[in-house]
Amino acid sequence: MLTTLLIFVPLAGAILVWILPLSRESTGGVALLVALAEVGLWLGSARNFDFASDAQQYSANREWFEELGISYAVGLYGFQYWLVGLTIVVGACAVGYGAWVGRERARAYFGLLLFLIGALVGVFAAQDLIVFYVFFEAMLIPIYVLVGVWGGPQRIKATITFVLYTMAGSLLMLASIIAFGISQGTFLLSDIGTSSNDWVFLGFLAAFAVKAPLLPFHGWLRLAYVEAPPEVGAILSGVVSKAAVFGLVWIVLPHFPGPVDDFRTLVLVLAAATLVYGSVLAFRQPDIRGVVAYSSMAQMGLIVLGIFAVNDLGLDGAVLHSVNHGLVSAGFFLLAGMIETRAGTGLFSGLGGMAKGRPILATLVLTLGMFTLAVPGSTNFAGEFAILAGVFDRGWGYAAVGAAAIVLAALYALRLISAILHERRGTAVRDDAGDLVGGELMLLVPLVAILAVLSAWPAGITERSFPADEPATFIGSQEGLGAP
Amino acid sequence: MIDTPSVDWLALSPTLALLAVAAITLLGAVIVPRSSERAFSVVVSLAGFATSAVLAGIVFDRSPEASAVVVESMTRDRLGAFAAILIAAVGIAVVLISAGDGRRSHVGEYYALLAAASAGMVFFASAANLMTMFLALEWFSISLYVLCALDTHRRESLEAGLKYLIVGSFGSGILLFGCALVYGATGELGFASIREATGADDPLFVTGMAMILAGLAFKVSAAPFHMWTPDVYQGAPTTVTAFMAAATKAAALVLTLRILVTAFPEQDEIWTIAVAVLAVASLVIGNLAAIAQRDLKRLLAYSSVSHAGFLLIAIAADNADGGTALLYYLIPYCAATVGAFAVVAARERELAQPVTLSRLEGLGWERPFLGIAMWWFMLSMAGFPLTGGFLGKLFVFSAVYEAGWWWLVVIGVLATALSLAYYLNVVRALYMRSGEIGGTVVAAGGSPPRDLLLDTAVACALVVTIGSFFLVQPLVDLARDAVASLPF
Amino acid sequence: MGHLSNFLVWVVWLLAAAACIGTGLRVVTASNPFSSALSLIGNLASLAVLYLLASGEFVAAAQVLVYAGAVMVMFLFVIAYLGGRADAPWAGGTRLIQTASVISAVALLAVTFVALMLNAGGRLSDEAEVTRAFGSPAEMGRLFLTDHLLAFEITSIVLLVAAVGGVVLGMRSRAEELLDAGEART
Amino acid sequence: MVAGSWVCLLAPLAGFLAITLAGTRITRRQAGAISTLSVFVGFAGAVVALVDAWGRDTDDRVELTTAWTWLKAGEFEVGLELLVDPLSLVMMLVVTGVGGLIVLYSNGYMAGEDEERRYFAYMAFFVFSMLLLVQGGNLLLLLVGWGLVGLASYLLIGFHHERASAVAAAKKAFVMNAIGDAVMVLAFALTIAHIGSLDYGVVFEAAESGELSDTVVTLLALGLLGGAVAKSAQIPLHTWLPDAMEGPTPVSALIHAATMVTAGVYLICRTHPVFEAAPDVQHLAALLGLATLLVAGVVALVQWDIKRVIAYSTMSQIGYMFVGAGIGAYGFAMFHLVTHAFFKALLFLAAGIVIHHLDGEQDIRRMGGLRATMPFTHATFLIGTLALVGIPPFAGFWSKDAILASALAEGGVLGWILYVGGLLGALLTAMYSLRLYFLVFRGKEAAEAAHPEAAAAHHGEAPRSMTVPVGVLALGSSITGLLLIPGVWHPFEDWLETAVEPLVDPSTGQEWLTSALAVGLALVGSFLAWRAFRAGRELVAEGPVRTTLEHKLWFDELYDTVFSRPAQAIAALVRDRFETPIVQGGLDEVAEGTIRGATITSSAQSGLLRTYALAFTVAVAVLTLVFLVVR
Amino acid sequence: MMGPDVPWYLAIAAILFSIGVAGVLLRRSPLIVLLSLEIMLNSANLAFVGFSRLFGEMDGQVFALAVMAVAASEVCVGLGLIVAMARRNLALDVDSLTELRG
Repeated sequence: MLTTLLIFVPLAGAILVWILPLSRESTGGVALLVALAEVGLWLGSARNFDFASDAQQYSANREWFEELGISYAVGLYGFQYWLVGLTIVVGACAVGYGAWVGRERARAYFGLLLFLIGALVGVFAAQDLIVFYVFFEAMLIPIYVLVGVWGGPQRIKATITFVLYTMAGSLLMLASIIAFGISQGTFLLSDIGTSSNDWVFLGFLAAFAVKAPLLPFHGWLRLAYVEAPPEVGAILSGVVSKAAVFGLVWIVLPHFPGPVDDFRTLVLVLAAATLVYGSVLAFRQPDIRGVVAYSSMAQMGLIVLGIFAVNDLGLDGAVLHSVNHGLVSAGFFLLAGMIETRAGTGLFSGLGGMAKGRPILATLVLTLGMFTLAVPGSTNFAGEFAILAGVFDRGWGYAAVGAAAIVLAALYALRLISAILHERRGTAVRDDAGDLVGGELMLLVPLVAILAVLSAWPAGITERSFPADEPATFIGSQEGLGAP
Repeated sequence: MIDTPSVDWLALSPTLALLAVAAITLLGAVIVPRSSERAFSVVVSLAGFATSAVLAGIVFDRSPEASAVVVESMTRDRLGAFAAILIAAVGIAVVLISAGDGRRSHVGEYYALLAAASAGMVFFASAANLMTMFLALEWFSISLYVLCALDTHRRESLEAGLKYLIVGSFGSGILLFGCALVYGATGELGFASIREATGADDPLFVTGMAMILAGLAFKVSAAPFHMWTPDVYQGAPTTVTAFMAAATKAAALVLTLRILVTAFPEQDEIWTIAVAVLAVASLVIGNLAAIAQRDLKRLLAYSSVSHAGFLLIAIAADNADGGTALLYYLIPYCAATVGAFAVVAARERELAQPVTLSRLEGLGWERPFLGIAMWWFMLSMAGFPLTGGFLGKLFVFSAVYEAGWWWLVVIGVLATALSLAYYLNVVRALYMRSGEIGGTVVAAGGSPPRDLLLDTAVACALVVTIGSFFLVQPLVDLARDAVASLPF
Repeated sequence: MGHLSNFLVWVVWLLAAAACIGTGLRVVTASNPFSSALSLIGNLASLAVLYLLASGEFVAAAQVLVYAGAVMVMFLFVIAYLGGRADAPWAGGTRLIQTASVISAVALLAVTFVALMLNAGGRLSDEAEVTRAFGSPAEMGRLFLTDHLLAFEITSIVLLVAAVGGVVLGMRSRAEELLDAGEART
Repeated sequence: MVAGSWVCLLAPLAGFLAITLAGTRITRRQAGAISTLSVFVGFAGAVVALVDAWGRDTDDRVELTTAWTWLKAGEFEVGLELLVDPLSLVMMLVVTGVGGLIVLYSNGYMAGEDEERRYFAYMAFFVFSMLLLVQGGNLLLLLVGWGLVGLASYLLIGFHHERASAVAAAKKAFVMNAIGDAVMVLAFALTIAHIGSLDYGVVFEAAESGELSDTVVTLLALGLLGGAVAKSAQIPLHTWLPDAMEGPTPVSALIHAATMVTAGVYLICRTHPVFEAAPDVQHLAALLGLATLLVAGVVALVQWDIKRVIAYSTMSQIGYMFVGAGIGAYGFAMFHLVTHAFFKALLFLAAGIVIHHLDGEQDIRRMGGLRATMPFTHATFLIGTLALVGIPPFAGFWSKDAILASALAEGGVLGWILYVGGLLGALLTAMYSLRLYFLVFRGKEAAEAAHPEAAAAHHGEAPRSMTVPVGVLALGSSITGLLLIPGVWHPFEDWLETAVEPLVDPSTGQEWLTSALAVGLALVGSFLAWRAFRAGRELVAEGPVRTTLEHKLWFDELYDTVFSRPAQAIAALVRDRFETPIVQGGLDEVAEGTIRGATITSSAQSGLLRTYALAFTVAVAVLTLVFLVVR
Repeated sequence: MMGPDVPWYLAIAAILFSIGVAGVLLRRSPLIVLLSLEIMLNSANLAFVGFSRLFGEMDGQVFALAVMAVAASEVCVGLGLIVAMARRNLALDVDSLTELRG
């Protein structure tokens, strides 16, 4: 019930915003209120959430399309709870940012944003393949317009590329879903059982490989992340990409034990390649968002490594790191937006020396940068370490690549920081471009605060991601995937 | 002394209601003063279509078992009733849309012909022998020929009319010859009797079957029998196009399903393949050609070709699920099609010139309601979730997968991906400009006062498009009942 | 006696068939519509003969009266009304298209022929014995009022619709008037 | 003990947070005060803990306290826990004590610097990180501290962020350390894979009991060594340290002399069971130490930057410590760490005063004769130098010689190599240290000539806040050595023995012999330096040798060509050859293809009615034919 | 039955049918195209009559009769259209109807 509420509060809010004839400011305000209410709802739901139990929490299951055995089934396990939380928090920040800059055509804009949040929550809460697919696609609808209308100069190419890529992947998944569900007579994840059909497996994999993205499937990445409005970019890289994490953890691993074993090497190699590739390219990007985009790609590669390690460390690490990366990249996108409003560009050629006289900005850039490169002690480090330790089981080579990526991450993160903050002032930076102000801090500080808390206590998430903190056995217990 | 057979008037009532409309509006065109001619016809038509829909509903309710009317002239069953409801509903929507068109002449005749065509389709959908089938086909075809050419002052309209007439008659000629051959092979005209009759592998029989299939595929506008579609859809008055795209397809598909399943079940291993091939061809050609289109009506025409492909997949499944899927798919399809053409009509009246993608620019911001509606219609046609279109496709694919044709699913999925290219293009045109956000296309005709009836029609279409997603099960149950009367 | 009449029937049939095909070809090939319309009349007439020989008296009669009579007269009127404008170039399109057309037409013919001949002489050759009443107007009437009542009604509806359509299209609409007026003014 | 250690750890953190969050609401001086205070509070905590521990009997001096579970995944679990034992107590005292003095000194040194707040926040943060490193109760926490000190050092080296060279140096330092971290992460992953835990106890137990196979232990030890080498700027990961001198002088004193760079030694001592289980690696450590010791020594001979000279001497002194740790003389290695912390910090701070006095001048060719103007500084600097050179009774003498003696006691080829090398190092040390001392303080008053305005600005000595710490450190450098008088009184050794059992124990005789040799060589070196100075010659004559030394043996150039250039080239290649054309461009290709197909398909729609009919006919013919065939 | 038996009729029907088809495919004058269409329909009629003779059932003849009506209607509408086009001064040439294409 509560899950349903979490899904539909934003959707209702969207409709509310669409129909209420309010001014730009008040529209933003209403949207923000809805988003905050959502946050409150989520926090409240933590109280009765039994992380230890291996039953879905707040689950709901109503017959919807008996003909094909499709039902509206939603519910939360620990890791889903965290992903939902990530969505809601980042979403709130995004809405806040939109309200702060005062977007054109506010009603349409905030409506779509709330719609997107609702759809994302739906994705992470889905317990039925079709419901999952429905939300998985539904989130494209707002993204398409949000990027295409409010984006940068190349927005239209960006948005079309993004949607076509994603759809190509997810339609293959649809074929797989049909094949899987029809042959099993149900689409309910809890009853659907396992399949050993490689093609069906590959269909799912395709969708998630595009979404993550893994190496050859990232053609949409740069354009989409760079051209999108900052807050949308934040949601894209921070949350939307996590749909892949959810899919892999909750659909692929439990229901395709055979193929997972057969293709593990392939996926792990792809993921490792993605990690290195993303890091290397991040190091050559000419602008802030480019760096963040490719670093996101690298991080997703790392997360996939953890997932396909299919052991406790790997899975817990993957969940933890998903949350970390979501918060960090979201923060960085917002930050990028704020810097761009000051300098008029995100290009390093025009930036630099912003630390002088802007202590708050400098501090935040530094902090987020350090989280990005997973400085030891940060929650990102915890996640990264867990993943590497986990994937070590599958071959020291993957761990070695991961370790190398630590150095690469240091390289590009430091480059990013210096390019923004250090040395002489960039040509594009006017000296009257001030420090961050209250409104902007309201958005960033919460993110950083959460990251700080997590850094002090990463176990807060890892312990509570899977029943009894036994991911492998739990995933396995969903139909026979033996714990490695 | 000849004893005239007892006639099941209830079975005929939906048709008769529409015929009555035709007659009254025709009279109205003569006696009612010009000033009130339009209002009169609109009101009468609405009443008539509504009545017909209600009557069809009653028929649906009262005939769980199929029964022949006047020795296999027509069947009274839920399938026919379902189609009748659909057609009548489309008719209502089209009338609402038409009310606001600036038609200066042939007002009464327009509505009369519309009603007549609908009547023909309703009958066609439940025809039970080759003769009634052919006659009903001609019945609504001829009405449509006239409707297409009705704007005699527009060159395109005449061109469309003539093209439709000639190719259409050509098609029905072939259909007729096919009927003759089948008759020759079996000595029967009634579908059921044809099934009973011997000579399944008789060369005459299969030849005739092929020609009949071709003739029907023509009406369904499945590739390669589709080539008239774009031209006619583009040239005909937009409201007529809307009607054709939705109602004709529905009627033709229902009858195709009916005849293939009732008359030719013995040969199914032949025609399933054929239908599948037609479906694939339609998907490929329709989607590819649509990408290249700039004129919106033409684009939608091609999209309707590709939808014919999807619907034929359902028929190729050759099982009860397939039939059910077909009927369910038709609901959101008709809604979205009519709605989309309604929006096109609105824009057309605003700009007083054909609507191209570039002329659509900014509609989303200038007319938020129409914009959002159009957006959702496109999504539904593209098979996005939260619209009936998605579940329709899903259902069709599942059906054909159950029939064991996984490759059709794959092709269908790829075709869907291809179709996004142009559906999203429309959405892009609605909301995004390469230039700055906002701004407006100068309305050549000066935007007319907002047309309440048209908006109502669009609203209804929107409700159905989205509602059919959330209330899928009840609708599917209806479709299931409707198909139950077919001998699967 | 039987032989003689049979022979005579054969002769008549062959003549009719020949006329039928000949006129048919003429219709398609004649350069101006007028002559092809006339030859269609001939075609219809010869068809009527064939109907007669296939013991379809009423159909034959209807053919001559309704068709050759009424319809073709309408045709001729229109052609006369259009006068010179009725003449269009004989055929068009590229050579390729023309040859393709002919080939496909022939192919269709071939296919149907095959289909026919595959069981000609077999089932197709043993006709049922029929009474004198077969094909008589009375019988037709009975059928139209019993088994094919609906077909009969529909036929009338179709004719009605067509009539309306013909009128609607034939007469000059107000829209056209306004248009022409506009053009005249400019 | 526990409470004390927590206070010690958290006080600097509190200071850091306070300054950061307070932002501009506090003045610079207040920031300085907070920072200094917090560190001294930490020192107090450490002292309390020490006293407590001292009171206990020897086998009860180890305590492990867990705050909460930091990271947990399935079986694997790591607590946020502190380990208090003699070893960590020593480090705590050094870090907070010396650190406190240096922070105090900074108050004077950094006065007038803008963004002073940031500086003091960073300093407090560094102290916290360093404490976490030495107090961390398991390998993972050690790694955390390890990384955080790296971060702090990055921040402080790059403190003058508008100076490109500073930023570059900071990056270099961080990346070098990141390499070390990565290696350690890998080693830890390996450990987890085998024993599923990172607790000291479990790991050491497994190492000693042989539960971990030799290869695994060796790899683990190598990993740890890698981290240690990177952090302690030993060959081959040493190149960052000289550049790190871009940071403010107190930073160099605290991070790059007294504490952080010596963490490697601490690490080896802390994880000695692992190293002892992999003796080859331990010896490798010793040899690396020796190599660094000598290389740094010779390079230091030709440096002109006062801070760089001291930096190289730091490297070489740490080399000694590695030698000690490498042969298992943990106590002596740690002792040298302590004394070194004192006198090297002293040298840096004194040098800082000089630089401060000369308005940031660091080139010793433009100094000289400062003895007259700044007697106090001169005195302290001299003490530091003597301690470094190892002249009794100053601290360096006792600690360095103890290590050399251990090498002697170790014996064998390795032992002798180390012994001889070490003695040679003593010679070098004397030469470069005295060279520095002479050039800066003796001779004619070059400095005044070079910096008249400076002479006018500062009259003589620096402010109290700077001189006091220097004085204290001078005192320390003079007397701490007395904590370890061979055969007579060695409380330090005994104190540590309870935590880390040494492998070698040189006899008193070996001790005195070594001392005699070492001091002798030191005097020789000093004499050479003096003679060269008098003759106004350089110690190393012009020529290929000298150029090689001036280029620090071409290490930077080597790494540049071998690593960074190829890496950048590859990155560019990937972007220009794969990403842009194939990944980004491939999509356009597909799109164009589709559109081409679309135009073709729709151009088939000629508008010619008869072609439509034709298509129809053909289709029907085909359909019929097919039906006829397949029926 | 006197004279040739049914297949002969059918043969004629088939020939006529393809003649009609050829006409539609080849001729440009809409009038003549209409006439060709008539021929197609009539061929079907002939087939129907023949078959109905074959089976001795009159359904075929009834069908034929109905078809005549239909043919008449098509002609009616077709002529109407042609007249309308002529009135709009459009060339009576199906090849010139290429306003709508692509």
